[in-house]
Amino acid sequence: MAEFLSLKSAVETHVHDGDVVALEGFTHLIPFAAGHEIIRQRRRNLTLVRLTPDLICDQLIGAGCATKMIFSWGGNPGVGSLHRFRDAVEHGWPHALELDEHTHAGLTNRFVAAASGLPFAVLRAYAGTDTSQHSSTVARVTCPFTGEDLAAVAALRPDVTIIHAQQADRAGNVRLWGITGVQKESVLAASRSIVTVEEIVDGFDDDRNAMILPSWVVSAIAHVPGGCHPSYAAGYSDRDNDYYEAWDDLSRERDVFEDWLEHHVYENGSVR
Amino acid sequence: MAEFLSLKSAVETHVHDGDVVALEGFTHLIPFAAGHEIIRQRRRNLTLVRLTPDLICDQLIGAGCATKMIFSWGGNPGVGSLHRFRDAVEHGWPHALELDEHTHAGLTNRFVAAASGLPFAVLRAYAGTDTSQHSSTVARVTCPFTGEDLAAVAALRPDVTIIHAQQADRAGNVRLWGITGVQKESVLAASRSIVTVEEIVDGFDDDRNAMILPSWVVSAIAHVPGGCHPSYAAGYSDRDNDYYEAWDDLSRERDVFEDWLEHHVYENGSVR
Amino acid sequence: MSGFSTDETMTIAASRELAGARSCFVGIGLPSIAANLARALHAPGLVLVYESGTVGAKPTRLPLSIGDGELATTADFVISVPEIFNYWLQPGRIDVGMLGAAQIDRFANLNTTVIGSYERPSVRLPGAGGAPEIATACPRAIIVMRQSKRTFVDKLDFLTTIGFGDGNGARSRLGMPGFGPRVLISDLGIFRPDPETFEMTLTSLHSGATVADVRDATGWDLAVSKDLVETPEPTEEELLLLRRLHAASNTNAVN
Amino acid sequence: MSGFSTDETMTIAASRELAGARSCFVGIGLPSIAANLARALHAPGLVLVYESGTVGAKPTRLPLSIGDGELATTADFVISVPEIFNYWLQPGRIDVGMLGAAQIDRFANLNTTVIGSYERPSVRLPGAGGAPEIATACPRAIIVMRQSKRTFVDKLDFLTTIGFGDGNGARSRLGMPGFGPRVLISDLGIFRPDPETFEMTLTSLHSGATVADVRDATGWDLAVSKDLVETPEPTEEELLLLRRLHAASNTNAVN
Repeated sequence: MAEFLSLKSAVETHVHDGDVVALEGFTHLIPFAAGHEIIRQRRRNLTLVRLTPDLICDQLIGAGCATKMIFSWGGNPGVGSLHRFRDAVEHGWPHALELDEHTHAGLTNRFVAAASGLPFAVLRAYAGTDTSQHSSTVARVTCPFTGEDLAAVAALRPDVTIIHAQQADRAGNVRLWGITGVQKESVLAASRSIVTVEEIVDGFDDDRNAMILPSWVVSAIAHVPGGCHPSYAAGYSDRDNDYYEAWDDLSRERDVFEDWLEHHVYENGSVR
Repeated sequence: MAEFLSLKSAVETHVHDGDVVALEGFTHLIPFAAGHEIIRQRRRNLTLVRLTPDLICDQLIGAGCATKMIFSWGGNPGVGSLHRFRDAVEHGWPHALELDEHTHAGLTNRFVAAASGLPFAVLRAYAGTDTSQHSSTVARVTCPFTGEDLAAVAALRPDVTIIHAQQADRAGNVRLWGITGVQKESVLAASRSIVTVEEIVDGFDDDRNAMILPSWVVSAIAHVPGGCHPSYAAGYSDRDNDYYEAWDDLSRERDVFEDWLEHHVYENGSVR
Repeated sequence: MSGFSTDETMTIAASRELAGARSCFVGIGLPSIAANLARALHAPGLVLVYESGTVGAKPTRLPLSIGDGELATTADFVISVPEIFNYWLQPGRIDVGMLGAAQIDRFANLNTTVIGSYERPSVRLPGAGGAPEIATACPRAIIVMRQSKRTFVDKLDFLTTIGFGDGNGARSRLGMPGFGPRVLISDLGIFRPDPETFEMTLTSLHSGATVADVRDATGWDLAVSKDLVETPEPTEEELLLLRRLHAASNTNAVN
Repeated sequence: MSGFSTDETMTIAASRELAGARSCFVGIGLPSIAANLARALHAPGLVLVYESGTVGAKPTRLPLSIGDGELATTADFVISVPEIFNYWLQPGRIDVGMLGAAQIDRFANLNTTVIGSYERPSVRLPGAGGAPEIATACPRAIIVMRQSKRTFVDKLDFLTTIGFGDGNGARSRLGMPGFGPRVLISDLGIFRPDPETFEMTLTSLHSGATVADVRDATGWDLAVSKDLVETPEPTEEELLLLRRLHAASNTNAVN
C-alpha cells in the first residue's frame, strides 16, 4: 500500500546509490521535483532510465548522479541538444556515462515485458541497424509458426520508477490523464515506485476509463504541486516552453550550469 | 473510412460464407442483433471467434451457421451449459463443430499479436496441459536472454470482427466505455469490421481516455439501439439476466430451440 | 445455530481462507460467493478482480456473470482484457486465485474441458477460461468444489489446469511461478498439499462428515493427515451474512 | 511572389508530398511544419499522429514538442506510448512517416546517433527515437533535411534507421514491410529511389539550384534522373499559410 511521505523522505527511502531509476512522463508530467531532490541528496552511480531523457536527465547527469543511462531519444525537444548529456558522452564530464540505447518502440516494449512478468518482448525493429550492435538487451527470435525473424528486447525492471500524476486519493490510489506515455508500464515494471501528485482529493471523478494506479502497486506518494515544472500537468499547468528554450544557454557551459545547480537546486528546497 | 449502413447491408457486404468471424464483447456489449442478422442471411461454414461464446454463438451454432469455433470458455455465465454448443460437439447437430480452444489469456494474446502486426505473442501458459495438445496455434519459444521456456500463440486475423458500442459520431468514429474486453484488439486484428451502435451523436464527450476506434479502422457502422440485448450497454441498458436464465430451457431441446429461431429470428427483422 | 447445508459450510470455509489476502482473482459461482462473503465478514479491503477487467469491484449483490454492470460501476477501475491478463494476473500481482472444476485429481490438477474423450465427449464442459493462468500466476490458489467419486478422480479425462502436475517439483519444471493450490475445500472437508509429495491430503473434516464418507467420495487412495482436525462450524454471523448475500442476489444459480 | 527561402521551398515541397495521404506519423521540427502546412493547404482531413500518443491532433500553432498540451487537447484521442507503437505504427496503419536526420546515405539510410565513433563521438546526437520503426512500418516514408557534404554522406558514421539498406531487395531480406522512403526533399531538390537500384536519384531541382550545386552538396557520386524537372515554385497561398503557421507559433526553432 502506498505510504504518504514528504518528497525528501520518499527519495531517502526508495532511491539508493547504484539503483536503476526510471523517471517517466512523455513531455507531459515529467517528475522534475523528484529529480532535483535526488540531486540534493547527492545520489551517485545511478542508472537513469527514460525514453526521452529531456532536461531532467540532463540535470541529473550534469550534477554527477548518473554513470549509466538507458534511453531512446536524448534531445531538448524542439530546441536542440542536451548539453550536459553531450558533455558526459563526448568529454566524460563530470564523469563517463555508459549508454544502453534503444528505439522508442524497443525501450517501450522492455517496460511492457517487465510489467507483464515476461523476460522479453517481440517487435519488428532493429534489423540491420548499428543500434542493435551496441546493446546487449536486443536479440533475435524466430516465430515458431511462420519462421519470421523478429527482434526481441529484454525486460527492464527498474529498482524504482518515479512519475508525476495529477491526483491521488486519500487511500493512495493515483489517477492521471492526458498524455500518459509509458507511466503505467514503468511503474508496474519496477520493484518500487514514487508518485508525486498535483493534488490529493477525497475521491476521483467518475471516469472509469482514466488511468488508475491502485495504492497496492505504489510505494510512496508525495504531494508536490507543480512538481513537474517546466513540464506540465494537464488540467493544472501549461508547459513552460520558455524554460526549455532558456535551458539551451543555462546548460551549455559547465560553470553556468553549476551556478544554476547551486542556486536553483542545492540552495532551494524546491525549484520552480 | 466507416460507411453507415443498415445492419442488413452491413452483414450482406462484410460477412461471407466461410469467413472467420469474431463477435466480441465481454459480457457487456455483445453484438446479438448482428448475430441474428447473420442467422437470417443463412451464412454457412463460418468460423466463429469469441473468448466467451455465450448465447450469441449458441444461437449461431444451433442455426447451422458455423462449422468451427475458436474460443476459450463456452458456458452460459452463471447459469450452466450452452446446449446448442454441446449438442454440436457431443452429437454433431446440426453438424459437427471443429474446435480450436485456448485459455482466455491465450486467445486474448492471439488478438493482441494480430492487432500489433506480429505473427505471434508470448505468454506464461499452456505448459503441461492437454489444451496445448489439441491446438495447432500454440507452440513454445525460448527467451533469447534467460533461456526460459514460454508459450507462443499464433496471431489470429479474423476476416471480419463485429462489435457493439455505445456511440458513433457522424464522421464514423466509435466510442465505447465500461467493460471493453478485447474489442479494440479484435477490431484492429481483423481485415474488416462492423460496429453496431446504440446512438449516433454529433460529437463525443470530452473524455480523452475513453476507448475510441477511429473511422479509418472501421468498415461499417449500423445504428441498432438495443442491438446487444440480452447483454447490456453501460449508460443505455441493463443486462437481461432473466433472458440468460430462460435460455437454459429455450435451448435445451432441438425443437424448442427451432421454434424460438423461427419466431424470434427468422420471422422478425429484429429481436428484443 | 443448528441447520446449515454442506454447501454453506464449504462456502464459509473458503471465505475464511481469504483472511490476510490483499486481492483475489474471482470466477463466477462458488468462488464469487466465498470472496464476497469474505469482504462482508473479515476482509473489507479485499480487492476483488474479475477477468472482465473490473478491479476492486464491491458488488452489493452476487453478480450472475463476471461482467455484470454492478461489477463495473462499483470497481476502482476497469481495464481491458489484455491488460487484466498481461499486466495484472500474469506477473503475480493478484495474491489469491479462487477456482472450481468438474474434475480434480490427487495433485489438484483440474478438468473443465470434457467428460469422456476429447474428440467425442459424453459431456462437453465450458473449457479453460482464465483458470490455467490463475493457477499458474497467483501466489496461491484456493479450489472450491463439491466432492464425489465423479469429481475427485484418479485420472482426469482432460488436464485443463495444472495444480501440482505429477507432484513435487513439477511446477518449477513447467516454469510456473506461484506456489499452486494451497487448499482444496469440498462439501465434506478441507485438503492441503503434503509438503513432500504435494498430494492433496485431508486435513480437516466438516461437521457431520467422517473419514469414511470422504474416502467413499474420493476416486483415489485418500491420504489423511495425522493431525486431522474438525472444521469449525459456521458461526451465526457467517451464516447470516451468507444468506443475506444470497437474498440480495437476483439468482441463487451456482455453476 | 518574389522572395522565399530555401527552407520554405523545402517545407512546401514536403507538404505537397502528403497529398492523398490519410494519416501521417510526425516528428518535431520540419516534419511537423510540413504536415501542419499540408492540413492547412490541401489535406484538411489528414490525421496527424505524434509518438506521444496523440492521434488526430489539430494544432492551431506549431507545437514545440511532440507532447504539447495543444496536441492532446485537439486530438481525436490520446493513447499510451505502448499502444501507439504496437497497435498503430507497427502494423502499418499510418500511411506516411515524415523523418529528418543528421546524415543520409545514397540508399536513404539515416544517422541520428553520433558523428564520429560511437565510443568517443565528436557530436553526440539524440539517437533513434521513433524513426527506425516509422521507416520500417509506414507504407511510405518522406525524408526532409537540409543538404551539404556533411549531411549527404558516402558512408554514415552510424546506421540508426534503414531506408533501403544496401539497395534492391534489402528491405525484404530484413523483413521490413513498408516500401521505404519514397522521396527525399532537401533545400536544393527532390530525390526519389531508382526503381532498379533504389539509390536516391535527383528528380527535381528547386528554383535557383543547379545540378552542380547539388553535386557539390552530395558526398557520393550523384545519380541524376534523365527526366529531371524543376520543382514548382511556392505559390502565394503556400507561402502565406506557411508564414501564418510560423507566426502563430511561440517559436521558430527548427531541429
